[in-house]
Amino acid sequence: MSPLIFYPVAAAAVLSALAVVTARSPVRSAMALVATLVSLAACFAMLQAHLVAALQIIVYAGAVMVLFLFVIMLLNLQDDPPETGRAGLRFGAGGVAVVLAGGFAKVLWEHSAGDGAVLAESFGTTKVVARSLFSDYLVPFELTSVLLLVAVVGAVVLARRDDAPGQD
Amino acid sequence: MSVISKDPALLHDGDEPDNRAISEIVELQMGPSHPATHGTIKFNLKLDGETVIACDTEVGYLHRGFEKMCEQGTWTQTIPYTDRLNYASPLINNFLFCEAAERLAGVTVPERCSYIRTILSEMSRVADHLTCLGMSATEVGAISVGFYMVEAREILYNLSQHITGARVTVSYGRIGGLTRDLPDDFEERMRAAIAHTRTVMGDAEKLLERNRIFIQRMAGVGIISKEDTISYGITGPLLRATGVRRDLRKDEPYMMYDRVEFNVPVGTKGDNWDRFSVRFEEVIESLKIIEQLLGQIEPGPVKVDDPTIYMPDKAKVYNSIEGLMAQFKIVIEGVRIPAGEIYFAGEAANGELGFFLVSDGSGRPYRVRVRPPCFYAMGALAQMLVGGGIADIISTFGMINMIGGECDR
Amino acid sequence: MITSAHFMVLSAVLFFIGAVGVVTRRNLIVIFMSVEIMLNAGNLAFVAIANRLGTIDGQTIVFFVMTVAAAEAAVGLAVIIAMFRNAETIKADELSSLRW
Amino acid sequence: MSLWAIGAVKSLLVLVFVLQLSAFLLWIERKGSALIQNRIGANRANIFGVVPFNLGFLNTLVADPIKMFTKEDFIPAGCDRFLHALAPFMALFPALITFAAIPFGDSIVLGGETVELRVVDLDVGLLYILAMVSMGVYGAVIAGWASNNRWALLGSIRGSAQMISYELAMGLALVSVVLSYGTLDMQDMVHAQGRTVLGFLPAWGVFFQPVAFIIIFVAGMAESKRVPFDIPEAESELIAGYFTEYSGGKQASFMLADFAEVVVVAGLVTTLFFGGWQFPWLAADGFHLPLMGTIEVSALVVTLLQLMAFSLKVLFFCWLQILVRWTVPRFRYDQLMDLGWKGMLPIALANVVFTAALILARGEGS
Repeated sequence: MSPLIFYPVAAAAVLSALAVVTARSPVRSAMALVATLVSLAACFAMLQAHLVAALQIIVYAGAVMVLFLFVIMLLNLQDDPPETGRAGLRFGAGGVAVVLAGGFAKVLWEHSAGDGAVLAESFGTTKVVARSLFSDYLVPFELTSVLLLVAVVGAVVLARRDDAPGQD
Repeated sequence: MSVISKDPALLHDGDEPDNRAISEIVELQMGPSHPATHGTIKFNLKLDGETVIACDTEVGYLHRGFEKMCEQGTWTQTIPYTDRLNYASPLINNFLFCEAAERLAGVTVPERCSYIRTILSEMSRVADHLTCLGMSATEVGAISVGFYMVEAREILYNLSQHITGARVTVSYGRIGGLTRDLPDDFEERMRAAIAHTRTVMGDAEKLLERNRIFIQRMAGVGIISKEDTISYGITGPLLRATGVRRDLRKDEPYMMYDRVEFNVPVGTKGDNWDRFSVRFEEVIESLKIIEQLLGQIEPGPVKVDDPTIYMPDKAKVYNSIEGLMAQFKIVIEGVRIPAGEIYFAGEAANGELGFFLVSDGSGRPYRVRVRPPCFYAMGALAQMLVGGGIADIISTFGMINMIGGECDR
Repeated sequence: MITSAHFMVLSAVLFFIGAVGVVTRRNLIVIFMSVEIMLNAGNLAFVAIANRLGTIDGQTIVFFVMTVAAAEAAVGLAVIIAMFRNAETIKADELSSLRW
Repeated sequence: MSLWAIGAVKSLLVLVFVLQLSAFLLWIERKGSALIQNRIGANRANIFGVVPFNLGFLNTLVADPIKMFTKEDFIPAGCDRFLHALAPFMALFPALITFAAIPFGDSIVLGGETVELRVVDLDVGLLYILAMVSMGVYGAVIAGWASNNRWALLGSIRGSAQMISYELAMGLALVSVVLSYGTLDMQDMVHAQGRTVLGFLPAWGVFFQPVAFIIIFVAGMAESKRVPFDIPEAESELIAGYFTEYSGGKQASFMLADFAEVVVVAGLVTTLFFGGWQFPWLAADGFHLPLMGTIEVSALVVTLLQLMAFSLKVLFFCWLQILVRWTVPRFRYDQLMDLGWKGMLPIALANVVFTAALILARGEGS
């Protein structure tokens, strides 16, 4: 992993995440989040998780975020007004977050410093991940399908109108 | 001309009986500078998603004062204005106006003149239907069919230019006859044009009439009932698509329509698919009519031999004082038509085209009122569009074949 | 040399950026998106740990997180749409009543 | 260092291929549609009055870009300027980089080093393509949103719904393709198609997965938003849909993205179903013709033949898409959704189940 690649990607991830949180327009927030997700996909690829990286883009950037944009457009959301009167909250939250992030980062850095395990050539390939997914994690995997079904039904029930056809 | 969705609560402010928020209803102004609205019409739409829940049709973006213009000149000077009514089939307007004026004047034109008028009317009807069908196909995305039909129309327009000297602004009819006889190679070129049009219609049938996408786009869209159609005063293919077998060529024959055999195609449901099929079949029938008439037409004069109605030949004008006087009277004073009034209507490409003429006995029309076929359909348009999608506006509007020149009020 | 520790730190930073967004913003959709950032920070940590330990389980778990996130997005956005229909707003502060 | 150089050369090669083919397709579309419709089509280009003669297909390669990029770049009032400028890139970029995972030739030995003739060697190549295709939707969505125009917004809502729906069918169809090849690596897939079945028929994927081919081709055309799936930009309904408010170079980018997507779909279909760069009966050492024995061919010629085969196949599928575009009318929004959700999705699902059952029955799994 070359620092030449890591630092730009990390910077992109952090800056776009900050843009998500600070942008006034929800669409800009969503587009910034897409940038964050793509940067994270690049991180996954650097960590030898090609499959996860591809899925990150397909599922998150390609599907979930389009859903977000779709809803923003559907609701025709305008830009948020500049937030006033809660400067204390914002600076407080920011300050606490900086302190906590610093603490977390220090702990994580100290406990994961040094070289990691030596990875096999096949680490992170579709085959290896799939083997893990369909043997050790078979039951959770099947359960997620139920979860998705429930989510689909729930979303349809919640978002449908009362006058939608088919209702008595 | 505004039609509101069956559910009036949708458009009221305040309490909503359903939970559809007002912000979900989008107002959209379609036209006049929209590719589908010809620059002469505007739809004020209220949309719920893609569905049209209210539509207000605004005509009147083209206003020339057609009727008032006609009343400024002599009877003959009115003829060029009629070209501009329906610019897709100007010859029909021309001839119907002349027929109306002749009936008011009590003039009977020679047989050959009537034959020529009938043939050219049918030729214009074919051109008009080709324009409508081709452009509708183009607007739903089948651009190639549109070009095939425009090519066939082009041959007819060229033929029109060969006969009259102009493609659109023909001014070919005169009260009491025609400006000139047909060229010698007319029959040959007409038969070639018929053959080409048949080929094009065959191609169109393969590309559209059996195309599931096209049928789905057209069938069940823009439905209007038989009763509503009649009460709106809609005539022509739109009326026949609902199943009413009403065709002035059959019911009240004029010109030479009683001497030919033809069918009047009708639809069943009154949707766009029926309208498309009716127009499609009418093209085929018109081609048959032209062929029958080409077999019947005999040589002869194409104008009445009456110097008070039709200008004498140039030879007479230059060589005799009577001829010169007749020419002078017609040019300066106009054709004198006895005082009276008449309503005469014929079957134009889009329906009943009628002229109500009032003469005070002078050489100028006292009142010209035109009953254009398209204008009445505009009133019913909103009713056809509400409940459909945005995409259905295109196919319905295309099949109504709105002609801006006729909506000129 | 970049090790998994770098990614862990990045993950921590992203997590707290997301947390700040959740706390300070009032727009429900933006809050929702901030939650997505936090979830993704977690994903990054999982993948980094998988890389460090040389076991694949970390990557496998990311699948489940993604599935849950997708399901949550579908339901959550449906809830937001339903709220907007009823209350005409998606400002968290203005949605204070429990029923309407 | 040479790795970087080779990578750069390959990227450049593919980029030039896609861009030139896209521009060339614009000319083919103009002249092809003219051919279909008994017209003459674009037949002259006069640049600043200094090129008085007919430039032929250079029209679109030279004259059109100059015209497009020197036109006024109109930015509507009240739009989001940043997103308005971003959208064309969001449309063009995924379309261009998708081709990176598509192999355009066998590996060749160059100066003692083996070079794979594709830009990136990914074992998840197919997923990469799916990922990039799914990113393509942002161009349309952002363009419509940023334009501050209701027609554009309608176009982009239509576009995003359409692309998500068809991605689903496409993804499921790809699953059955992956099942039958047993790999996500596109180079491996192409290698697998080098065999022959029954002694004479090239083992192209279309013979094993005809249903998946149809679904992927149709869904691919829907992704590239062309007639009959051009409802996001339906010119007679929505004026120009999501790029109503674009002009000049930005609009040129959208057009280029459209044609690049056509090329990508053609490349994808070629690679998955029509043997990719495989020339029928051509192996690394020469032709193995059925009934006629073997003809030796040198390695260089083999590589050139493979490149040619790939280009011709891609060109053929581009032409097929243009042909479809000028033949059928446009769908309506609800019909399009019906086709995607009620037609193609169940068929693709059934195809997956059928393929999996077949593989299980033949014991090829494990």
